[in-house]
Amino acid sequence: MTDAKPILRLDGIVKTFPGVRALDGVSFSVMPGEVHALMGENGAGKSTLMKVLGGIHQPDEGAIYMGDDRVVMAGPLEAKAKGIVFIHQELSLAEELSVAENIYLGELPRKSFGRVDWTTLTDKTNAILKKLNVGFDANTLVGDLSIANQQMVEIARALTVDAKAVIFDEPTASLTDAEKSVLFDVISDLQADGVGIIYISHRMEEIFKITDRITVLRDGQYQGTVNTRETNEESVTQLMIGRKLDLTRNASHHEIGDVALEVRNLSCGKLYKDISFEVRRGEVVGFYGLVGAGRTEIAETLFGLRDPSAGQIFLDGQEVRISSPADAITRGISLVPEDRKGQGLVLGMNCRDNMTLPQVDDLKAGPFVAEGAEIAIFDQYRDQLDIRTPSWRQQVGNLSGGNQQKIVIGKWLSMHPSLLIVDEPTRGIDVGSKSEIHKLLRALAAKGYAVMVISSEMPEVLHVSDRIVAMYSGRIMRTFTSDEVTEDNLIQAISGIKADQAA
Amino acid sequence: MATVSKQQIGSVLAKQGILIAFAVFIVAFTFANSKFLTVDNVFSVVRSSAILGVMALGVTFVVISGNLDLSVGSMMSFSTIVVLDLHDKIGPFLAIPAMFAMTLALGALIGFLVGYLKLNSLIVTLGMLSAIHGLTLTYSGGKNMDIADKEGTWFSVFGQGSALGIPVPILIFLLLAAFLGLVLSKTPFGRKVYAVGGNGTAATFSGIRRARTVFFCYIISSACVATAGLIQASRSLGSQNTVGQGLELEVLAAVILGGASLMGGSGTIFKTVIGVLILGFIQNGLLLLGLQFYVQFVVTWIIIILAVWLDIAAKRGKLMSPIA
Amino acid sequence: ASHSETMKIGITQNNVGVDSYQTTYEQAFIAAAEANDMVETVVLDAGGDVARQIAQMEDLIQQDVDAIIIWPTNGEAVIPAVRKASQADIPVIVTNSNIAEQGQDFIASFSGPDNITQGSRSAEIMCDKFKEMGIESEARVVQISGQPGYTTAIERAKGFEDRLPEVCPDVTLVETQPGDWNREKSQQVMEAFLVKYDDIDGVYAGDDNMGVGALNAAKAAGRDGIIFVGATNFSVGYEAMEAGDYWGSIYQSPVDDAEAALQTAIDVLEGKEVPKLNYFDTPKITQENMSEFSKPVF
Amino acid sequence: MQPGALSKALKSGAIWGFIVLELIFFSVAGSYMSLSDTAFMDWENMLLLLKQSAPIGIIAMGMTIVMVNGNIDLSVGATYAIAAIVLLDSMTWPIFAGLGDWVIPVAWLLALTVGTALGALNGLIVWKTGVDAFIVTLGSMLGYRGIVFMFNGENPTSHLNWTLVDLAEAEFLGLATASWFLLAVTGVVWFLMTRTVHGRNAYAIGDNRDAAVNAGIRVGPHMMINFAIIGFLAALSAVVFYSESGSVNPNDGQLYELWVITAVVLGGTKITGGAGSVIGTFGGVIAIQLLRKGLGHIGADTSTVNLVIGLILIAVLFLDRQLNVKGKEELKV
Ligand SMILES: Nc1ncnc2c1ncn2[C@@H]1O[C@H](COP(=O)(O)OP(=O)(O)OP(=O)(O)O)[C@@H](O)[C@H]1O
Ligand SMILES: Nc1ncnc2c1ncn2[C@@H]1O[C@H](COP(=O)(O)OP(=O)(O)OP(=O)(O)O)[C@@H](O)[C@H]1O
Ligand SMILES: [Mg+2]
Ligand SMILES: [Mg+2]
Repeated sequence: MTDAKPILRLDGIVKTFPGVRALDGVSFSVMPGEVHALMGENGAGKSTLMKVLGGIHQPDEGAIYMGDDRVVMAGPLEAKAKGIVFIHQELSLAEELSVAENIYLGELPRKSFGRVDWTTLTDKTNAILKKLNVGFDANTLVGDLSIANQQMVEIARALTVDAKAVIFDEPTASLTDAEKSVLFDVISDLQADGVGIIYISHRMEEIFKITDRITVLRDGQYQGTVNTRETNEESVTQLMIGRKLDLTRNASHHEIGDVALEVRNLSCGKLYKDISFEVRRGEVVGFYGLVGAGRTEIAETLFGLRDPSAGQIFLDGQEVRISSPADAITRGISLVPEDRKGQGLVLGMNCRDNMTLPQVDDLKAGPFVAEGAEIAIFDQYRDQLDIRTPSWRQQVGNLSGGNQQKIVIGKWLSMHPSLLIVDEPTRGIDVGSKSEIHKLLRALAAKGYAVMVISSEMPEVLHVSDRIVAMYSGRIMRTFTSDEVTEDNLIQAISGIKADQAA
Repeated sequence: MATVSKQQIGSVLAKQGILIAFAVFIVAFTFANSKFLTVDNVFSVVRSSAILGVMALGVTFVVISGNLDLSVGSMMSFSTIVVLDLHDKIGPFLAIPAMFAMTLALGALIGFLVGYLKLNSLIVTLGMLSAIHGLTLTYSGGKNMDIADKEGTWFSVFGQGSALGIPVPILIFLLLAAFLGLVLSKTPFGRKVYAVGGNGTAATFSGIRRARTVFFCYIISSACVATAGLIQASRSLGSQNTVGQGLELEVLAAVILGGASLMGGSGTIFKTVIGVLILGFIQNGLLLLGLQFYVQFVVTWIIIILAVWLDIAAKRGKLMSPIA
Repeated sequence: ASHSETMKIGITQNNVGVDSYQTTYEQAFIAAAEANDMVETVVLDAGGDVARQIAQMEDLIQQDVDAIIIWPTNGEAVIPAVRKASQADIPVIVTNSNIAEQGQDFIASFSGPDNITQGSRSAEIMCDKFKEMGIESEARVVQISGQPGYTTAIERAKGFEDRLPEVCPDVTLVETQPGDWNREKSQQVMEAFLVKYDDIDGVYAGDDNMGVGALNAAKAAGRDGIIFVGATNFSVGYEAMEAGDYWGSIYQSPVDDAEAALQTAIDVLEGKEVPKLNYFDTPKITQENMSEFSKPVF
Repeated sequence: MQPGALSKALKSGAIWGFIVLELIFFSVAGSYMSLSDTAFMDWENMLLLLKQSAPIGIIAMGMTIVMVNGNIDLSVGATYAIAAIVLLDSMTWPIFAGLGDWVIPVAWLLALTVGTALGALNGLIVWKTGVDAFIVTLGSMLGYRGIVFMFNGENPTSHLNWTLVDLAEAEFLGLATASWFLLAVTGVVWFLMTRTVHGRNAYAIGDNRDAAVNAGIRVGPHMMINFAIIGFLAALSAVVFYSESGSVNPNDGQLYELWVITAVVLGGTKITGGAGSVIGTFGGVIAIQLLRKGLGHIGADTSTVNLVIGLILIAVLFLDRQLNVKGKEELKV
């Protein structure tokens, strides 16, 4: 493999946006049959580099070569025609169309009179879906699918054409383990066919499991390329963030206080049934389960976004009816939602205004918003969460995915809630910041907050939680304390196997 | 640092694209007709734009919140007719608040339908356009409405008076613009309007009461319409049922010309004022040049598109759209 | 058909609600029909839309009414629909503004004002006044016409423009702009005229609503001595004449208009001889003779 | 049946349910309030309904395409008027004098070409400048209307050709020419939107423009073609209608855009694009025409008609929404 020529080579790529030098002379290449990881902190320029390759952005300087030829990717169409498939970090699907139409978007098979050849389309799609081992068919509407399944539709696009290179930009951010292993199978099939794969992820274990080489970017600059086999997590992290990272489990113990939240026999239609649990001050409770287990819906109910069909909610021992998010906020609840673009941010607004949105009524100087106080809040959380943005004036939509997520987290932390619910808090966040956030969650608990963490990442739940609630299909299967939980019994619980049935 | 200065120029252009278009346009007309930039003419344009302008201020709120208001023209006819009718019946002191109350009630109805019932604003306000017109016709019996004693009423002050040498309609327009400009850019409510228009779901998730915010945008809009109706009624002391007919699209054109996006979440009061003035000066400038009204149509078309194009081209830093 | 019992008469109007003339016409028509036991009416409004008017004609034919009265939105476009009615043996009476030559064979009668004559009369009123003031050799006039495209607007403008040079050859018509039958629009147009022309002696407006709009503009600009002449004397115009601000107009009553149309239809159905062109008189009204006329109700 | 299929059927059925309601109401009310002896639901009357729906209906089909595509066209009324002028005026041009009645197809072709070109011009501007279609067509609504007036000032343009009128008034298998055109256009556009690559791409672009761009769909040309189609259909509507009436006022077609959009939205097309059906639009057009016709039938006066049409629009929207709420557990956003 070392003698082979790269299929694809980027040379000295420079790309600037107003106020940001996103790429500063980056070079990068992919061999046939290689899985090449691209790593770096949030905002390091990974997605931008790939967008240059995919023809979505034009580089200010630098060149792209395929084999020996210099090529210009004038647009996505050209890139696609040259055999480059791009699986985007943000879902890029038409929700009102069927799975088949989405997978073959832009290249629907044709018959005479410009008609769509539905038979071919359905057959080809179903063949791909079978390979991916998913539970839906070609004619399902994409809008009816869960986020994870929508991600699988994106991934299916990689299999439609004779690709020379496939770019996966954080494909696993919303996938569960089962789907992940399907994805890895797909990748190794492509690899066997001599396709070059570029793989972007913040999850170290995946990187070390499937990639051959790792290229690291920092602040838009090339840091180096290493063979995966010859390195380890620690040195990659150091390359990425320029320092060592403390990855030990947070063993800090503090006093657990009174019950802050108690939920009794809560149900919401078919979404979840008969849910009972409690969260104490100073405690972090993790919620773990497969996608569709109903965890998000519980969080939404507690935040006043859904009306429960039965059951009771107690805050500090007082039964409450939470009628709206505004109501929830006045009761001291914060929710970091699962979908940052749709639910978390107003993309066209600047960073500061997004961050202070829930408390804009409270930050007043006379009748006006106290902008100075807002900037102070923004500055505090920018420093604490290491948010990379040229200024608070930047539109949130221009931030990198991970930095957007940090704005959402900052927004809710700045509310100083007594009950903090975070739903997939570190989706798309780099390792350095992730461990910062984990530390932060522990520190908040130590300060007396009650914290609920919903996550589909087992290491994360294991890492931060004092107790773990395992859910399956709208029901709580079992609640573990941090002493009794193991990876095995947790997996059993979320797969629907009752504790007493287990071996 | 050539790139930086280019970028700076670019960002100045991006912010002030519409202003520059406005300036270019004024200079061009001034050369074409020496009467154009005289105090009399400027006052005349601003005064006759004031009615449209006051309405556009309110519609700016609605548009930023991500909705439309096509009922303003028909609602303005309603307020004008009502206040004229009541003037002779109960006297101006009571007529004005009564008219405001009725107009605000209509605004509240629309706000309720669009905000709380979440019905599509285009269709709701289109429906209200027709329904309010029917209401006005029923109210007036289809007749023109005139104040009996035109000379002896102080009511004419809103449309015909002047203070400090400035015509009152212009004062009302500018004061209202300043006030609403502050509300929109500086108060929590204004912030919420942007948030709701930018991403309603995210705004809800941030504890903003979206329905209430939208509701108040329509209340503001109808209050502006009532003010416009007051100026209108006072200006001519008599009116037809159709006085505001067709204004909805002109108002919308002014708001959009000012750079507000129909998708919601962007736009400012200041820019709307510029949009209103551009429309007013186009109409007046072409009239002064003695062009046929249909030439004005064509020129207005070209100017609207050029102005908006320049504005967004400056924002993206490229003249042509990147759409493949 | 035998007309021993009630007559069913359908009417499709141009655009009710656009001004008080048409509304008053509609009300007068309904009142006149209700006063007559022998008559039942279907009253429709085309909202200014030809397509809707033609559809209404078809509906009336389909409902098998005894006679149709039409106030055309377009004097030519409705001809085929009128032909259909006449083919179905339903007599058609055209009201207010006539249909074109080609359609005359298909109608029983036209009843309404003569808009061209009205235009000429306005020109005469204006000219006479200029002569009285002694400025007929140099006076300058602007015209504010009705809604572009409407027969009434076109005919009045034509009558005025043709007649003025005949009676006052040295008066110049400097510019014409439409005021859309709208007082406010007319006011705006006049404001621009006033800035543009330092010397305006007369304003001809296609109706009094617009005339009064122009008058308001002149008053606001403090320009005195302009002679305002309109048409269709509305009550605002009448009042302005009383106040001495507004010189003259054409007296035209929508009630007469409506009653004449209904009566023509009844006469046709009763088999009476009716003239093909049934104009009702629309006299000149000026500050001098206005006491002979009652104040318009609309 | 897939989950959600029932609610979807109900949703697309809302407009038809509303039509049935209208029919029942006007039949019952008509038998008391109308002086006509013929019933409202008379077969002939229903055929007339279809014919009278044609002018708005044909344009509405084009609007469906453009709105599904994520745009809107406010200039259709003006395009309609221009096409009508070209149709009627060209028949009198000296160069065609020798053609006799063969001038008719030539005039049709000219009118359709002009309509298509005006539509394409809108599309080109939207494509190349990136200015929102609402603004572009709001502008050309004015500009095109200005062009209308340039033809013949404020005068109507007329040419009554009785051969043409007879052709337009002809009936084939009991249906008027206009009805056939409406049905044919509905069929063709339905085929275009559900069966062809172009149609499916239009949905994709309207649904998620970035996704379409990323997938390499040429968004610009697609939009331009769709604007050309609506221009063509606006001209076709004019051709069908003015062949029969023979004269066009310069302000004809004003407010058509609002009626057309109303029909399309009532028919279930999303204003933001990406979803909508041609059959639904057909229902929307029929519903509106029925409402106008029915109100005339029961003798409502102008102010009532305005009031009722407005309120009914809102009521339909409200009903449609009620049918679409998923249940109590729905997310409250
Ligand atoms: N369209 C844009 N306009 C302005 N700045 C941009 C734009 N797109 C990206 N940036 C900036 O470029 C930098 C690199 O962003 P990029 O999305 O490539 O990061 P990333 O490495 O993919 O991060 P993440 O891991 O968070 O996805 C960021 O600072 C971002 O704010
Ligand atoms: N039975 C189902 N069929 C189809 N879609 C479902 C079903 N249950 C849930 N979904 C959808 O799947 C998505 C994820 O479901 P949910 O939010 O309940 O999962 P979760 O436990 O919060 O998982 P996560 O937050 O990790 O995605 C939601 O968009 C939901 O609408
Ligand atoms: Mg990224
Ligand atoms: Mg979830």
